[in-house]
Formats: sequence, C-alpha cells, structure tokens
Amino acid sequence: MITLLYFARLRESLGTGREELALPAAVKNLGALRVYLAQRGEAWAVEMAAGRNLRAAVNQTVATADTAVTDGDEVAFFPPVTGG
Amino acid sequence: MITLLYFARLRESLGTGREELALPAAVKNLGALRVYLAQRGEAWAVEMAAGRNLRAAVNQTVATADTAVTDGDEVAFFPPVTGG
Amino acid sequence: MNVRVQEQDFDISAEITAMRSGNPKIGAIASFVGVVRDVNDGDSVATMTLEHYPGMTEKSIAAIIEQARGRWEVLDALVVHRVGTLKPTDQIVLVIVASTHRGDAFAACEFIMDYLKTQAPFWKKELTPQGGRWVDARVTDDKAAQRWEK
Amino acid sequence: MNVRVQEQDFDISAEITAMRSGNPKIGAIASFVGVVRDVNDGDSVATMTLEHYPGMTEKSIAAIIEQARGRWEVLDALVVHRVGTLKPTDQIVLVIVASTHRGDAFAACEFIMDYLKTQAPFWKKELTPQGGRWVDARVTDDKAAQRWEK
Repeated sequence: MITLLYFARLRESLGTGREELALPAAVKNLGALRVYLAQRGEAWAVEMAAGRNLRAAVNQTVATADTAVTDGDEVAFFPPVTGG
Repeated sequence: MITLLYFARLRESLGTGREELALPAAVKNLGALRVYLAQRGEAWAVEMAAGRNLRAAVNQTVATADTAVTDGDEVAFFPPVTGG
Repeated sequence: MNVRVQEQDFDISAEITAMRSGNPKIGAIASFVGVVRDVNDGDSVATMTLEHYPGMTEKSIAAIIEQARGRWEVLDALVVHRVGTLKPTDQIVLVIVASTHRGDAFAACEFIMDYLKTQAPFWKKELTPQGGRWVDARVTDDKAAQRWEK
Repeated sequence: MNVRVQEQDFDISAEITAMRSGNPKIGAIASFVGVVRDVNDGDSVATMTLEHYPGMTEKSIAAIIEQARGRWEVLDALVVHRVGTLKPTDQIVLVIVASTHRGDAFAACEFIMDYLKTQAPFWKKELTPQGGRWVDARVTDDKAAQRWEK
C-alpha cells in the first residue's frame, strides 16, 4: 500500500485529499503512477494529464517522473506552490 | 559671522563643539577656512591638516573644499560618519 | 533556527527581542513580513485561505534555512507562516535572520523568502466578488528564486 | 515617510502595525534592526555612546528616503535612529520599508541602511577595558554604499 495525498485545487477537483492504494505491480515510478491515476477518467484525466502543470513529492521530498515509488511511500500531488 | 560646529573626535580634541567666527575677508570657501583654522596651532593643526580624513557640511549639506562659505553660514567639521 | 506553521498571528517585536537577548554577537537583524493585500490581479480580495502540507512544510523550510546557513553567516533564523483564513492587512509570513553584519542578514532573509515563495508547500485561495479562486504561481517568483542558483 | 532621532527604544511591531493598517495596498514589509554587539575589533564593549548633528541628521535621512522612492516602489518608509548611551544587545537603528512586492521592499531597505552607514551624521564612541574610543569608519561600509552608484 502507498498513501496518496492531494492538495489545493487537486484536492477539490478530485474530491479527496487522501487515499490508500495497493501499488499496481507495473508502477515503479512517479511518472507511471501519474499515468495510472489519469486512467480513472473524468477529473483524474484532466488533473493528471501530461500537459498539466503538476508538482509531486515522494516521502515529503520534491520528486520527478523518474523518482521511484515503492510500497509504504507517501506520495503527494499538488499545483505549483503559492505561499509567502 | 559664521557658526562653526565640531562633532565627535573633533569636538573633543578641539575642546569646543560650537563657536561664532567673523569670517576673514580672504576666506571664500571651505578649503580656505580649513587652512585658516589649522593656523591656530596645536590640536587645530593636527585635526585640520591637509592629510587628515575630515568631512564637512555647509548649511547641513555635505560640502567639499571648493564649496563657497559666506556670512551667515553654518559650517560643520566632523570625522567620517559611523552610525547605523 | 526555528520554523513554525500556525493559525494565530505573530509578534515580530517579541521574536526579535528573544533572538537578540540570546546572543550578544548579533549586530544585524533583517526581517520580512508578508501582508494580505486587498486587491490581486485586479479583483478585490475579501479573504484569503492558506492550505499547506503538514510535515513537508516544516521539513522543506528547515532545508531552506540550512542552505542559507551554508552561504552566509547566520547566527539565528526564524520562519513563521500562518495558515487558515486571513483578511486584507493581516500578516501572513515572517522571516527573521540575525547575523554579525547586515549584508549577510539581508541576503539570507531575501533568499529564504524567495525559496518560501517557490518551494514551500503552501497554497492560497482568494475569495473575490466572482467567488473563490486558487492563486496561480507567479513567473516572477520563480525568477526571483533562480537568481540564487549560480 | 517618517524620520525620528531619539534616546528611547523603539517597538518594531507597533511601527509595522501602524504602517500596514494605514494602507491595504501593502503586501511586503522589509525591515532592519541594528544591535549593539559586545565585541568590536577584538575588544569587549561595555557601552556605546551615539552623537549626531541635529538638523542635518533628519535632513540627510529624508533625502536618502527620497532617493529610494525614486528607484523603487515605496508605499511607506520609517527610519528611527537612537542616540545617547547604549549597551550590548540594545537596539540602535530601525529601518522599515513597505511596498506592494518584496523585491522593492528589500532593495529599498538595504539601500537606506547602506547610506545611513556612510552619509548620515552619527558617530559612535565605545567604552572598552582600554577606555573610550571613537569607532573608525569601515571601508566595507563605503563599498556597500558604492554598490548602488551605477
């Protein structure tokens, strides 16, 4: 299982801020996870689309498409940050 | 008459912070005034010496050797500033 | 070195007093306060709600402070970032950097603010007469942060 | 825009609160506090006495703020400089600059501090175990001020 977190605009449009997911065997990294989630359709297809300006973190560290994702990880997806 | 002001190290070594002076006819600018004051001898010769790192203001505006000095002016001599 | 994320307001005097009483080597304290403006992108803003990623927020800000310490002489540093709902003229963020000399204090403080704007996981949602909207990330903020990467 | 020379201490929170309550366009407030250090040039400092040139001080600081307003967007600015006898960890000087965005606030605040150090008529005398001594002007301060002249 991995923990998935969604923040800000994503949390609202996906209708959830947190879920537990059994990691599919074929999903080895963040890029593959994003493609997998986009296949859920509707808002998922929009928010996870390849062209969408999306940021992610694995275990609370900024991550890129080739960052490995393994069982037990905490993975977060969110829009570019706007604090300060 | 002009008003002469001395600050910080100058005030201490010259033994005065303020004096009124009848401007000698030959003194037309700040450089000439400095030469005139240096002729008072002792501490004056030391503090007003040509090589001394000295700053001055005429009517509360930073001035240089060729700044004109005329009757009624307020002239101040002081070391480089060290505030802030 | 201290990082806090909180709903309540902060008092810059109290923070600076605590910092300088703790270290007589401090000669220079640069600080920054971010404030909610009443207009953004041409629309009036009634309230501003800040969301963050608990855990990652504190971790990423601590990492930013460590980067600043590697570049400049930083005797002490504090970051306080508010979350929840704020209104115009409310304080949002406080950064304080203490050093021996002012050049280091100013540079480290501005560096931390530039990175807070571009890397720390906070998101703002504004309530305007047209409804709620998520604030878009600014290209100028990314540019400000990139200045330091050389 | 406000300049004060005074013996009593200042409260940065009160000054910032007054500034931001007066103008809802303010989004960024950069500030600087100078503090008396307990060591200077290798000697311990017991007290520090500040002298100034009344009249010229206020005039030259107001001119410095005007220069800053000509270069950056400055919505409000305050300079408070203390005179008289201070001790280590005491506050000496406060500069606050408010703007819409942080880049302007930081630049104008540092500019005003650099010029305060090199142009405003203040002089410091330190009391050390070797007796009283007037502080020498620093070459680094002149260099910091010269950065802006281009």
